[in-house]
Amino acid sequence: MEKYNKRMGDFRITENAAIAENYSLLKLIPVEGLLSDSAIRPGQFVQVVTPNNATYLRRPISICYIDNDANEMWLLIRKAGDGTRALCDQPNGATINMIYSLGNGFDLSEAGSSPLLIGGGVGVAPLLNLGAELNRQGIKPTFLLGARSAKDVLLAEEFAKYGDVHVSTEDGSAGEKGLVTTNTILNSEFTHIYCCGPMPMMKAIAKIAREKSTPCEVSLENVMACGVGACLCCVEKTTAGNVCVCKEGPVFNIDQLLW
Amino acid sequence: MEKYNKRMGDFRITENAAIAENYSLLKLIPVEGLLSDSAIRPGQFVQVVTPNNATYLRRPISICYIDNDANEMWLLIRKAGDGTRALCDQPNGATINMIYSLGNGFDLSEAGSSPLLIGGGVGVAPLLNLGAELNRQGIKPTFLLGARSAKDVLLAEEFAKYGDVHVSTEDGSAGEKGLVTTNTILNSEFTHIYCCGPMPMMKAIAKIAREKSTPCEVSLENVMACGVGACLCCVEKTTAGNVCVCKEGPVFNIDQLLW
Amino acid sequence: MANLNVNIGNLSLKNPVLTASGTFGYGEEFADFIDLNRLGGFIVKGTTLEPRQGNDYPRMVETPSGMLNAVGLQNKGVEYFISEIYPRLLQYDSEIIVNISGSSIDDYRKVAEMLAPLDRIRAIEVNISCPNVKSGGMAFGTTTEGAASVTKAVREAFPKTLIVKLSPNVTSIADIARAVEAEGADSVSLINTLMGMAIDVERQRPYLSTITGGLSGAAVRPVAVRMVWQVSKAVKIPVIGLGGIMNGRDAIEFMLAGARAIEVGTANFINPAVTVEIVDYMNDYCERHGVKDINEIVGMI
Amino acid sequence: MANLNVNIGNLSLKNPVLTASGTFGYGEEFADFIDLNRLGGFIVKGTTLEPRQGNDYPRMVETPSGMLNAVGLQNKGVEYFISEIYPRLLQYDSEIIVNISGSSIDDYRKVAEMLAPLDRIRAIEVNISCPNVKSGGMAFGTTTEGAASVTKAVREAFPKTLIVKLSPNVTSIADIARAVEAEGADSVSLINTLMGMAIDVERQRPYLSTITGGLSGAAVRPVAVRMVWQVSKAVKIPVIGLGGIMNGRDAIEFMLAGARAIEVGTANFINPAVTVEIVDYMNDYCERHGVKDINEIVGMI
Repeated sequence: MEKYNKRMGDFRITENAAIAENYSLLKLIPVEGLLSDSAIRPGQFVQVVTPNNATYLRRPISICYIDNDANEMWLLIRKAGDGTRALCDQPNGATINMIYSLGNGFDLSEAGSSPLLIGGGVGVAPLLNLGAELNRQGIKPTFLLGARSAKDVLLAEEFAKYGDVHVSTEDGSAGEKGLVTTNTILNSEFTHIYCCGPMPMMKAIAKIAREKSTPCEVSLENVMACGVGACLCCVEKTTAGNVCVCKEGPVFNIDQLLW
Repeated sequence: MEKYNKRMGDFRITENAAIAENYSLLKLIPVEGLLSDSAIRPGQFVQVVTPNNATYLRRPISICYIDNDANEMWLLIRKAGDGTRALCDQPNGATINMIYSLGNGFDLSEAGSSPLLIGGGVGVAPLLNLGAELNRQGIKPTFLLGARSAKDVLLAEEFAKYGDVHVSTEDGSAGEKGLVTTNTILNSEFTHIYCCGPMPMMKAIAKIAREKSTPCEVSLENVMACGVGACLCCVEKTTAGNVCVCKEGPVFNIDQLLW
Repeated sequence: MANLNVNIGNLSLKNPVLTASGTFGYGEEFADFIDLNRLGGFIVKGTTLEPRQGNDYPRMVETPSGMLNAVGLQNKGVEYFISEIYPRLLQYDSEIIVNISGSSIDDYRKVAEMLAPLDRIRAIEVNISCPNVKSGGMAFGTTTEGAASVTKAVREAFPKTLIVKLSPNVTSIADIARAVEAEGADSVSLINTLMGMAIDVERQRPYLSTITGGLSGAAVRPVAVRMVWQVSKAVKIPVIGLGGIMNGRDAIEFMLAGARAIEVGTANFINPAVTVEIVDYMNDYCERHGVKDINEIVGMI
Repeated sequence: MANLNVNIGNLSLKNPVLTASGTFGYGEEFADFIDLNRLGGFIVKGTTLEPRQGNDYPRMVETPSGMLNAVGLQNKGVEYFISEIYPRLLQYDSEIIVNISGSSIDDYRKVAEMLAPLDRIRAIEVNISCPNVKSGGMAFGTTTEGAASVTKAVREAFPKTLIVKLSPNVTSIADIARAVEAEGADSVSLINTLMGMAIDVERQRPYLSTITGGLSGAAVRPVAVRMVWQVSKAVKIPVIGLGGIMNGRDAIEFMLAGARAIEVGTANFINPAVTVEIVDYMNDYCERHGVKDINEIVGMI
């Protein structure tokens, strides 16, 4: 069967679990076809039609995990606005339309033997699929997860399947107290850093990576309309000028960025 | 307790039953307060916020029946557009916001001893509450219900509680074959006619009523925005000029109209 | 509690929340839902010299996040307003602003003259922007000359606060605003409706009896905010903002763009209590942002 | 099957469905979702003489039933288009129309001259209505003189089908259309975006880096339909309608109002297959209404 780069299709929610305050994990299967036909790469995203006309445009959501055996996609969603709230409130069995899979994804060829995967808040989402894929390639990554407090540490047990998990919480209720940027695991040496989270966190990690001369990729979430590189709304300034985060990204090596 | 003319409030759906193809009967109770405080009159209507942002404006719906003992309001809804479809698809337990009760309602003081209540399609809705109220006033009305075929005859068992029920169906599968305007019950004498249904039907009944010199009221459903007489969108030409159907109507004596 | 009092010319409003003409009747239609005394004021429906029947039905169609209307200034005339409506409105202590329209400059002048003696009418809003009448209305509002001439005539006839309501259906609304300011208007309100149209494709005919109508509702808000921002930079007189305000957030958006007060229109049809909810939101917003006086945020952008 | 073929000047389209400039990339971005050969044509993104980086991020914010954008004509320039893009597009048999923009009349002329020799570019769309660039763009589109002068210059440089895309941000779009027709344009397309603005009230700053941007999407459709209706009554050349077309119904609405062809813009972002769904709807509609040739319904209102 032909492998499409991009498709539009309906997905059925097989499980919608509130995994923390304001966070839901949705497990979905395509109504038609196999996810394995799409060759989805870690770090790619989907564009979702939000339920109940909650938003006019689709909303981009990182792909959290792909279970090709179960033909299942996981989306980790934070209730941030009307669209994401409507998604989190969808019952099991509901159908949502997606365009998938979009963007470039992480560059796994650069991982090396001991990559560090850093996620903050809902930004941990794409790191799960990345960790699983690294495992499949014989690499055991280290995870560093940031959250406000213990109850907000997302999917820690899932991450533990693929590597050691370190945690920073702002209130110190789990792991080390403080932001991920001060976690002592950063004193160790890593072959590569993959990072996804709030912009200030990613910029701080980028600075640390530069100081340590560790290659570093970050996943941006600029506001976007089309998701396929047509509207030119989600641009980021790079060494090659303004480029679309949806198409040339969402993952960039920090050397491409003007941070 | 003070009796308000108009209120805005949430109602909970206690039962939503598809009673025919494209027709649902919703039973609702106010989340707060008693319907009996509102002194709702037969022929009045509500303005409903449609679920899931299905429409921008509220949608006017006739009040089908008020059960003050159960504190319950019935709405008979035909799936005609996005808004009514969304209402019909609401699950039991869902909450919808209404402005109620609006408009003038039927004039019961003119009913006389033997009124005829004629309804076509979803237009039968307000006649149920009217029949019940007439009964409470010691009057037994006659009902004439029009529908396309037997399966579309709406709420016949409910109507039978309050008076004799005559039926016309276009295909003759129930009652007399043809439109209500040719039903033989119209050969009998009645003290008053109350009519609600499609415009051509009401105009034909008005013509018959004039010929027989029987007083006749009809309930109009002009497209409206506010429902409270502010926007002046739903006007009907009357002997007194353009008047708001939402406020001066929806019920008009045919002598007021320029039909 | 922050100060919500704002001034439009010599008119002092207890808060910036007004209701848009033609969307709030004479206020009374909403008295079951809200305490009218909590509003800054209400602008009663468009009043003309003679009674008008308005346009034929159908006059309204819903559009995406908005509606088109073609009411056409149906009203019972200024004499009826003065004798029948005005006395009933005296029970409220919110400001009562009368929106006036005419087919000729002389019409405008006469209506303004007749309203001037009424003590409790401290302001009028002159509608030079109604898209739904055959003569007058928007015709005056789409040229600087037309707008100036109506303003001049009404200014001579009405010594109290004079607000001119502007049409968005122009190339430069700032030019129109400047022309109106130069003739002595105390304030401009904007935007009136955008001229629009919708067609029933199955019946192959327009939804409105007049073919075109005025577009209002949330759909037009971005255009309205832009125009308020442009006009507030162009004139010194206070600007009253309207156009698709659905809630308190939207009201603040207009004030940040430069509006000293705001009018709520179409939203009244969806939530008859929205105006007082906006007043509550303004109080909350000021507290949340440490604003002592709501005038501080006007035109921050 | 009804005839869906329509003609815009000498340009023959297999059906009336085009894609709006700046919403469909170079077509290729949608090739995974639809068969591009099923479209009447696609209008590739705004092309200028020199490469442009466009405006700073953020460039987009969602609004009720619409969106504001401020891309600012980011593109790699006409030479890049000719050498890199054009050869790739030759594989499709739908018409390829290039949208061109400039800061000066000379820019427009030069771009048109460079495109004229390309066999498969049988039409260009001249953008005199972009609200998101500092010079040129909308400035030319808001006066009859400006619109006429750009049209005249491009007409001299480009002998094939010349479409001029009009701005809705004017008092009389019919006047602009007549001016453009008088200078030899073969067609007008309308509407470009309405100038709008939105403010983040919590952060107290505009959502767009440029403060104002262009409003598109379903919200503007009533305004667009009205303008298409007005312009189609005012000029003899064919009108191409766009502005908030979300589905086949909306496309037919524009054709009834007077559009010979239509462009789909913002809807491509929501449903990347919407264009071919519209072609299917047109066939169904014609069958349902007994229409043998879709040209029969153009301008029925």
